[in-house]
Amino acid sequence: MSGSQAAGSTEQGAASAEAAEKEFEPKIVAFLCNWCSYAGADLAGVSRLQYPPNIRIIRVMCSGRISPMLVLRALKDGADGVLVSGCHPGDCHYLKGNLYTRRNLQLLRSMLEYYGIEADRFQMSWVSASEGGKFADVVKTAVEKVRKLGPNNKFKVIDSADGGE
Amino acid sequence: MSDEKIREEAKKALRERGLKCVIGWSADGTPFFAETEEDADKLSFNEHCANNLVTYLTQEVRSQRGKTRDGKDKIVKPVGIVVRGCDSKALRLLLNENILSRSEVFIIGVPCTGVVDKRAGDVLYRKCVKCAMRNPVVYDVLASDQVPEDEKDYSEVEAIENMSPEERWTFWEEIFADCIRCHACKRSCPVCYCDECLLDPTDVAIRPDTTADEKAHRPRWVERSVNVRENLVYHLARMPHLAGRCVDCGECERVCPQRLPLRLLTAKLEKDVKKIFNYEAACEDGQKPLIAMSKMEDENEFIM
Amino acid sequence: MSKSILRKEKVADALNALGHASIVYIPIKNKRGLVEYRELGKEASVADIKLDCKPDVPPKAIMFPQTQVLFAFKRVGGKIKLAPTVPDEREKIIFGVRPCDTIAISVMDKVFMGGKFVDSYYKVRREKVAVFTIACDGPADANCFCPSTGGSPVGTEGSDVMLYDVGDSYYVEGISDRGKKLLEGMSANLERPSPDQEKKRDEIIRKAASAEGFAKRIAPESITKLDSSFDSKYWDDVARKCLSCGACTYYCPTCHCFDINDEKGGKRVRTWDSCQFSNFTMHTSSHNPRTAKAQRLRNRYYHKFKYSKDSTGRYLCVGCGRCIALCPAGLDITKVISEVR
Amino acid sequence: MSDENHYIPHVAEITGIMQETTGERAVKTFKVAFKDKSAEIKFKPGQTCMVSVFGKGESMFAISQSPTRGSLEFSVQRVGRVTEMLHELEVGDEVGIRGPYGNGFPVEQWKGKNIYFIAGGIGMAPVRAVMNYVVDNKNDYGELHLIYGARTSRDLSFKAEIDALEQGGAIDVRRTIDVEEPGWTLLDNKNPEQSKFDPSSRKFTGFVATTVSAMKCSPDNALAVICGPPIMIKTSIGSLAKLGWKDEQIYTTLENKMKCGIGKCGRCNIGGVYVCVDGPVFTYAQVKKMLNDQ
Repeated sequence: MSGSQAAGSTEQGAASAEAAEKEFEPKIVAFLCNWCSYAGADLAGVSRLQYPPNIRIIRVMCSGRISPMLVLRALKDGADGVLVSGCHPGDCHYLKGNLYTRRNLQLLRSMLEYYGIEADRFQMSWVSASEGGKFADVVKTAVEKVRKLGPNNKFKVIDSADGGE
Repeated sequence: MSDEKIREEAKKALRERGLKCVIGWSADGTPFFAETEEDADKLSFNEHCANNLVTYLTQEVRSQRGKTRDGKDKIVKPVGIVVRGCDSKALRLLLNENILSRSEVFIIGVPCTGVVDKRAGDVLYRKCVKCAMRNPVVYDVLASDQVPEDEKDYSEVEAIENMSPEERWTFWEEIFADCIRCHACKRSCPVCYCDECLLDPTDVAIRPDTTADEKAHRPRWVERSVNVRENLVYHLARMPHLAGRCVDCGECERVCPQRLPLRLLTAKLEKDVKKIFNYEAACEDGQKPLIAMSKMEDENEFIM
Repeated sequence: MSKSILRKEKVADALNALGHASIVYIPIKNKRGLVEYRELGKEASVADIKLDCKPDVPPKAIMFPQTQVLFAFKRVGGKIKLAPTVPDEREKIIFGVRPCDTIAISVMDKVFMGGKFVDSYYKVRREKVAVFTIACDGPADANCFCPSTGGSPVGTEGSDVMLYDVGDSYYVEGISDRGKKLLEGMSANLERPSPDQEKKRDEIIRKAASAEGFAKRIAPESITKLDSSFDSKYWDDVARKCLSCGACTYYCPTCHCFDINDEKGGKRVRTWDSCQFSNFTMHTSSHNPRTAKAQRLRNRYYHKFKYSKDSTGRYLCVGCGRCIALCPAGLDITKVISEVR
Repeated sequence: MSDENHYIPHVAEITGIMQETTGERAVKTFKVAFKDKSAEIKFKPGQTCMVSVFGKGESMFAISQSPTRGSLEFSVQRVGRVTEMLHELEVGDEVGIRGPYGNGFPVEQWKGKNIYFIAGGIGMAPVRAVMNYVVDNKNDYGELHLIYGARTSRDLSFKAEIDALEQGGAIDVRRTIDVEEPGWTLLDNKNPEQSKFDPSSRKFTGFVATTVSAMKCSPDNALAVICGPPIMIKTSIGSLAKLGWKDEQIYTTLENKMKCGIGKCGRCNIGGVYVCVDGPVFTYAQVKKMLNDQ
């Protein structure tokens, strides 16, 4: 059920239903690497740090696993934004996975911009296992940026009556 | 003049090197496979010879590979090819990526001053108006003298970069609405050599031992439906796969039956790769792939 | 007034008159120089209309869209609910079709509405379509070969209204009852033909009958020869050049192969498919009756010139020459059929 | 009738599942009943239906039960996208069915004949339908034989049902397996004619074609129905031909990838023949002609 993103995440977010209706609540898919960023998110939780509930976390073994396809698939299937987070350069559990991804995704970001799609729909961060506070901040920033952009309409397609073009 | 040289070299190589065939163009500009010395007399190069033949080269070499009954590698007869400057760069990339080995190919280079678009009434292809790769970069023999080259021209890409995001989106949305995903761009691309393409739901490699599980859970990255969204993802996802590999030969744009300006994508990609990573596809023999050259000190600014 | 004159400067008015009751599709030149059919008023303006050439894209998609949702499905309380799509039942006029494409429509009618089963999705769309054909004055471009496939530059089959370009006007002739009725609706823009115009129109027909000027041709004996050239080595030679893209099939006015898939969001979708794709016939078990490019290519040519002729009595090729113009590898169907032995 | 929308399936509920075999390529038989009774179909043995698993797609399957038994059944091997999902369904789950398609076996023409049913692997599915039909109308037909082969004894489907038929004396059954197992009489695949054939033995190790040769199936007033993997069909036909069978006496079913089932989508053709509407049942005489046009 792609394209239903606008309605999604209200129940967990805003205080009153009325406010939720007014304000767009983005849905963000976050790919976190197992060794740093996921642990960082865990720490944020254990430390009871507050951050917006708009993200849906998918744990991957290494940010190097994130191919541009996964980012595009998330956007195509209704996410308003995508966040990829891994270890700081030099700290990758697999030595260079995050460096590979950085090159790959930087080009994707640049292409997104070239197509006229807001580049901020796709964001990247380095968060280590000890940076619970940074993780909360990253999520806050990411959500605010996407909130400003509004719903992800460019990947949406409306079929005509019998689907023919 | 170059025709004679091409024919002569092709004949010589067919005779002396035991080539399977020489891939070239016939006088009408269509691809031609010369298997005998007699055939070789039909080889030609003129302004109508627009195909990038490197795609065929991979096909001809690969079709010979495999194992014999007693488990030995089959003998691969070398294949000859006639290449222009842009083609030769694509060929060099394949050599760098070990898709072909240098001993499997015999290369006749033809410096080129541009080829014409039959559909548009025999005017030069846009890629040929200003071209920075007129002379072959990898070859065994050259069929004519080298010609002067131009600076790479990115003005069309820059024009789009200078648009507002909304203008850019409108521009591309209109283009992608017209794509019919016939896959001609992908099938003709000399560096798209995978057996199975994840962007093409019609192209799945199934072997007799592929399990039901594998087939059932194979992701469909792009649906078969043809609409702006699927087309957008198709053309977006193609780019990272071509990063540091696409030599901007323009074959995709040439074959597109809808005349989509696909080189605006590949040229932009090339420009970015150059600007951000100071890397140029196939600029030297034995070059490592772009991603493998990732460095600690790569740009980090866009990362939080 | 079944025979009349429509001045070229009045075409826009006439189309507007038709547009009241129907959607009008008309060839326009798009930004990239491609002539294709678009909905007048919505996607195309009068200024872009281009009637003096064979459009680069056939009108096939108006009756047989590239992507068509067959129905939607949903799980409600554990039970499957199906929701058939609402058919597009708007009246449509395709204006400015060339005779090859018009014949193609009647060939497609046979495919989708003939035989044991009728394809209801095609039928609903097709029955709402009226075709205004502009006769060609000889070959429309260098790739035309309609006389070789039983067509003619002035063929009226499948047309509701025929138009002949007689200089500053079109000579208009109602063919079907429906066409005649539509002409009544635009009678305000029509005039009586002058003897001179009658003569010009007859001249066009006479010229067409001689099938002069066609550079491309398939001799009837070449087609009969297909019976014995199935195992020819020539197919391998042709296949060597083929890139297995779908350009020829997608632009063919009579290619009708399709795929059906369940897609995200609970839709069963029918999309165009191409017999040139390697997985077109592949079984789940990986067995593939047409593994080699040569087999797939041969199947296409045989389907067009033999199988279809044997079973329905007519070729599945109308000689529009688009596959020749568009083939990235420069394959030429007339050459292939003529040269195979 | 002609304006009917053939692409929309009728929803049916799975009312019974039989696990026929297990393993990577397991076979299950699904019994289904239409939710809307008016959607019920009349079919002939050998006809096929498109079965949908909504969200995954649809595939063409032979109906594996005789119309005389009052239920609609499909026996499905787990090989791909749709079948994998089918195998995960349970009783009470819903699928889509449209059909029946294809010509079916010409059972009316067969009256009075001796029939050899020859099946290999999942090819038993259509054979089961026509065999049960013939058994249920036993008085119309002559002697009945079944030669049914699989890779191992565990891969033989419909065990209880075939055992019951055999014990009831309705049909003479010979089972064959490819891999030797204790208790199964060994046949010589290389020299099938020389194999010693013990008429009292019901279980053989050897190819189906070998068994056909060893049994010396008689072509007199007889016909054969062969279904199975292409290589098994080919070799079995070879064996029959050596025994003096004519091409017209041999019936087989073909399969090809199908999408529409109604002769439109253009992928199941062999030459000018569409397997979905003109088949899937052909005599070997017809097949021979078509295979030239593959």
